[in-house]
Amino acid sequence: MSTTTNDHGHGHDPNRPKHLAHHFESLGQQFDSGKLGIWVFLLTEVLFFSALFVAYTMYRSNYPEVFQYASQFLDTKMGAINTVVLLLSSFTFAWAVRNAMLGEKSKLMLNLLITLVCAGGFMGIKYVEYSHKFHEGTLWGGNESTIFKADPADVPAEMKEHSSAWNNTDGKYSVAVKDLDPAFRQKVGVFFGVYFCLTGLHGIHVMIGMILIVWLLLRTRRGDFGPTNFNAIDFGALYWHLVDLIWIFLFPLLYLIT
Amino acid sequence: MAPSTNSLDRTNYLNATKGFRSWFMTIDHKRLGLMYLWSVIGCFILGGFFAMKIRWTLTPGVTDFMTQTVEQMNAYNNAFTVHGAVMIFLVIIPSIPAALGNFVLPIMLGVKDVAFPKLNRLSYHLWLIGALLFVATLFIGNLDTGWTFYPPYSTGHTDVSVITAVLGAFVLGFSSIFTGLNFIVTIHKMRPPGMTWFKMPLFLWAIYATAIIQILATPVVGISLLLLLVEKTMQIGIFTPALGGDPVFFQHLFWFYSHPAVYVMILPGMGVMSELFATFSRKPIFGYKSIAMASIAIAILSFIVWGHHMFVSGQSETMSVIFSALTFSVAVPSAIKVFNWIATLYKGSIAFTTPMLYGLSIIWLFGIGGLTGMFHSTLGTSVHLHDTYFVVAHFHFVMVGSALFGFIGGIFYWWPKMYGRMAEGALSKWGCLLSFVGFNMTFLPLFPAGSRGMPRRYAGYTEAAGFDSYNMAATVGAVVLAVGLCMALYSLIRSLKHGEKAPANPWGGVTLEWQCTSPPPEHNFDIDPPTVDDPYDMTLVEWRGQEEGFLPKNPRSDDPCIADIQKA
Amino acid sequence: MSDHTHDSGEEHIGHVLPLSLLVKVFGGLVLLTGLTVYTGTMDLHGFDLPVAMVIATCKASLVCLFFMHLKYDKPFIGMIFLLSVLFVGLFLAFVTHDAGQYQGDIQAYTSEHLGGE
Amino acid sequence: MNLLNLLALPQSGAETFWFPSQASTGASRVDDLFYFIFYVSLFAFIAIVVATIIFSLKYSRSRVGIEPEDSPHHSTKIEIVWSVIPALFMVAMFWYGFKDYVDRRNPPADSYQIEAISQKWSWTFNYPNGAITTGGNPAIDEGEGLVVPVNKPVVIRLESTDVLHSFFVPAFRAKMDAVPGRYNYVWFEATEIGEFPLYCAEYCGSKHSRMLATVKVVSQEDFDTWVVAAADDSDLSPEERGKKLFGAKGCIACHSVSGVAGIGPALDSLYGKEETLVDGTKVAVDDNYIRESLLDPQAKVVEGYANVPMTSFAGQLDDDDISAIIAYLKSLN
Repeated sequence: MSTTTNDHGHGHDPNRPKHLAHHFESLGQQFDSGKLGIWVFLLTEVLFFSALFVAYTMYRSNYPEVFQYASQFLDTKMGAINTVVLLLSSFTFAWAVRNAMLGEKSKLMLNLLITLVCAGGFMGIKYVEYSHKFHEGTLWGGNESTIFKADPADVPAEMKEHSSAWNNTDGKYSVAVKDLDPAFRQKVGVFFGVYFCLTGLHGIHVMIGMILIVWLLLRTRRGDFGPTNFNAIDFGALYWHLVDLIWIFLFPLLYLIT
Repeated sequence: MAPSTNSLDRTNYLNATKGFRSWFMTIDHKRLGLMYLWSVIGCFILGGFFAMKIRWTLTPGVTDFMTQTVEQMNAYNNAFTVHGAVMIFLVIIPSIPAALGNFVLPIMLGVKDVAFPKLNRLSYHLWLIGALLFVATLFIGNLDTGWTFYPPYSTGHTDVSVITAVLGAFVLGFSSIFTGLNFIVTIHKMRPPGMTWFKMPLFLWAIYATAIIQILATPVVGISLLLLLVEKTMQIGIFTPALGGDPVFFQHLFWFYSHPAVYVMILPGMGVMSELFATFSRKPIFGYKSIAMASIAIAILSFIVWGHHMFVSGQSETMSVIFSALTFSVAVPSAIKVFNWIATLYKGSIAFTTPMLYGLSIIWLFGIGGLTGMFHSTLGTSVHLHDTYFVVAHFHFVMVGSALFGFIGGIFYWWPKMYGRMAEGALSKWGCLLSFVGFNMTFLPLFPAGSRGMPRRYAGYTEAAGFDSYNMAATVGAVVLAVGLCMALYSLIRSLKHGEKAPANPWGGVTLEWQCTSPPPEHNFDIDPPTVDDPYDMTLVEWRGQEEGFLPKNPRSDDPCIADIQKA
Repeated sequence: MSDHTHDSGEEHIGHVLPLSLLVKVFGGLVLLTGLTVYTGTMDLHGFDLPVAMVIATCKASLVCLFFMHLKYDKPFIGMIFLLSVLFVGLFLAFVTHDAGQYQGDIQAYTSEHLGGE
Repeated sequence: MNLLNLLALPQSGAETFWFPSQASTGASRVDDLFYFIFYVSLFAFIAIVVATIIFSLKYSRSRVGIEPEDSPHHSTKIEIVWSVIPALFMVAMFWYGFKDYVDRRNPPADSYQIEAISQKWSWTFNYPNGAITTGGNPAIDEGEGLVVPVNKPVVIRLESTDVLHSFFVPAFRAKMDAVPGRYNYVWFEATEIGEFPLYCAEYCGSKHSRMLATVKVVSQEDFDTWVVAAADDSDLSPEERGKKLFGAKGCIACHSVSGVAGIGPALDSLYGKEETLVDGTKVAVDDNYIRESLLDPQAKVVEGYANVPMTSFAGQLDDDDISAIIAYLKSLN
């Protein structure tokens, strides 16, 4: 992860590139090692998220009607917009890697900036969604003040079986937790628990990614990257794509249950 | 000054730079290895203290069952939890891979350092933070969940000390992941020319297999513990039944990591065994390929056997049967290794050095530990033995009798390389012998105690239950074991000043770490790159007497040190 | 990078993807997102989840192959990634199957202990 | 503990070096399997020990000198042999273990069912006819313990009110966790009349080691007489009847009487106190409030428990029953 002059072989060579780490033989070895390293790290990330995906699958396969019901409280429109925003950020980051490889410093800066803005936009929309849910009280099971509200059209007939007291207030049906069939309500709480854990953990990854991008921007401005030295950009992009990849699955799994 | 392959009087990695910062902020894998080593030993003493506390509480006559107070029970529950958590997360898991692995792996590969030295340093610093969190736990509350942190007890029925402990385990997990990642990349990308996969020393195979488990399994426990944490602090109900969660699900997540973690503990020990048996029999290891492949097989199979921890948890019948069958599959490669080691002794020239004594002890202890494992994979017997002292004895035979003894054997084996001095002598041999005897005295009686129904994690037993004699024997054994371990530690520390100076190759090993001087120079090798040959062709070196140790039969002309010796 | 031909690893340093390809991939991803939202609003008679997952997998493959340039990397890297997916699949299958089997014991308990019905 | 007994096989179900006496139909099958694995293991272990000792003596460096003679480095034939033979034994172990396990997970159809409710740190056993017992270990309490008839399959339905517990009777070789939020089942058929210890085998907190109970196996006639008498509560004081009902109706499943809130609030030292409700108002816990809470639990829910509604007991408890429960709760102060 370094700028370089020229490279002709191993350690005792006075022509050794000054940013080739002391224990590597060549820039190629250094790049390959970094690449394998980041991929192995991504693998651990996949397994890190796996437990939540397993939780999701396990609860959904056993309580499909709960998931169907609870998913309606998620805003598909916002989810879809966020998907596109994140895809766009992935695209600009991939472009940034190309810029780095070609040594286009100003374009690299610009693409990284767009990526950062998209990431910020994603978190902004996420914030709106979260605050909406906190406001409405569609939260996990441990929260007692939960009152589920829904547009009349969104309340499926079978839902009526699970609760006795739908009230029409402010143009919406709402049902206080205590009026939902308790077994059903518990599992609705579990759905939101899984929802908040999955999106929350993903959000944390986005924020880590944003810090990473800021760091890359600073290094770009310093002129660290060039055609033979773009490892950090490349590896940062791989991480970012993985974050995107996880969202690609989260979106249909959470928002699009019919 | 006579030419020598001992470099204590020259510049070496120990004396190249001085001061706290030069150690704490080092990226030298050897210094990191040593820091891990001493930190692990420190934690071992802490865990050992709690082990003695457990034994003391259970000693018949010390606490009367009828008058035992809740405070005493809580103290006991805290002791077994801290003992387990410290020994597993802070001692055995980092022992061989992080301490010995860090020191030895790059030298064995003939390279200057691991692939990502800074990440390596980060691993160590994370480990320290994790260790500090665990130590903080001791002062914050009475951690009493057992090292397994099962909900709903951990989430709803005990104090906040769970939070620091879980955070500690989480951070330690990342330390372990980064170490594994580093080793995988180093082995893949930095093997010297000529060292094909099947010319790699078996210790590296073992570390590689371990690293696979570390990177695949540890993230899962990381997220499980994180979920436990949000559940405890924010009542997100994924595991708590009162909130609609499923406590058995936590056990699945937990054991998906924690069973493979058992092999994170034992595989490196097996790697050390292979090195010890080859070197001290002065013979190529028997069945090199099957040992190497067995390591990988164990690593992969270890992922699909976790359900045998859950035979009585309410896991479904079908899954229990599947897990039982899969569990046996992991026993076969373990058995193969034992047979191969024994076959290595055949027609060898066996040197009864301290490390080899540990090696021979492990053959027996791992034999017992492995064979008693079959009682647990067999469904019929497992149900009865589950959560009794039979299990406790079984896993101590594997964790202590094999993994920990492997660690100590490895320390004695590589000690001359680490410090340039021999720790060999009557003291270290008696230490090994006493540890072996004491260990058996402690844990052998616990097998029948367990099969007769002695449940684990009990702060006391009524006299009528009839477990007093077993407990008495175990306590006496524990004292002998403690004395043996102290002798081993003392012999190591004493050797730092009084030990004889070690040559580059005191034992006759032909893996690359024996080619560099003892202790190695800062960048591991004076010559570059080192010669790569069959790692177990013992005829490459010959015995040149106590002072010079073993030297290559055909030394390279550009090796200044050896050339000098041969002239002299 | 043309003047660094001496380095044996150099040909690996940097496979530059044409911008047009990146744009096409991005376009494809957006289209697929639209498609999944559209199919999400329809009732596909139980095939909703498989369809959504197939689309998501297509999107993921596009990201992996091009944005993450797996297509141009050594196959070993792709294998690593597949390995992780395989382990997750195994994990998921075992746990979900088990939970499905014992769900009856949970539901029997819930219906007896939680009021309402 | 005579070490020579290490190898002895069980004689007609009596206690051995390895096991307590066999007191159920399943016990002998577990023991037989255990001894099968034990002898195989012992043989393997002795082989390992003998080989290491012989090789160590014969090929020690002081005897053979520093350079050993040449010997083979591997042998595919022998490696296959020592992989396949253990594998075959393991297949046998798995097979018998599997058959035994399946039998012990599936109780016979005519089993007598008892509910065991576990809580920190005691057991309550509910019989189909309303009889209730607790504990039974003389060191802990004076409860009657789990009383079961001999030679009759008994299935225990396990539940837990708080954390994980485990039902473990070594003499029956039977064990199963009690998991909160679900049922688990364990069954056995006792073959011997007598008293056998019952342990909690899953760590459950401070007094885990005192969660002891006793299984009392009696003859079928004795059991029939006993169970009828045990269910008859006409001679009990209201407090005692209330206590029984409290267990029998499953109140204890959610309401502890040990000061620690479970799914619902703890009910000891509650009578006469003031409680805050979900809507913020306060209510005094008196006869009327308890009566109302039993018949219409949702009317006044205590703060913190909105999410865990209680089942109504209207129709299940008559006035006498309710008075008895009130008397019991009063007595807890």
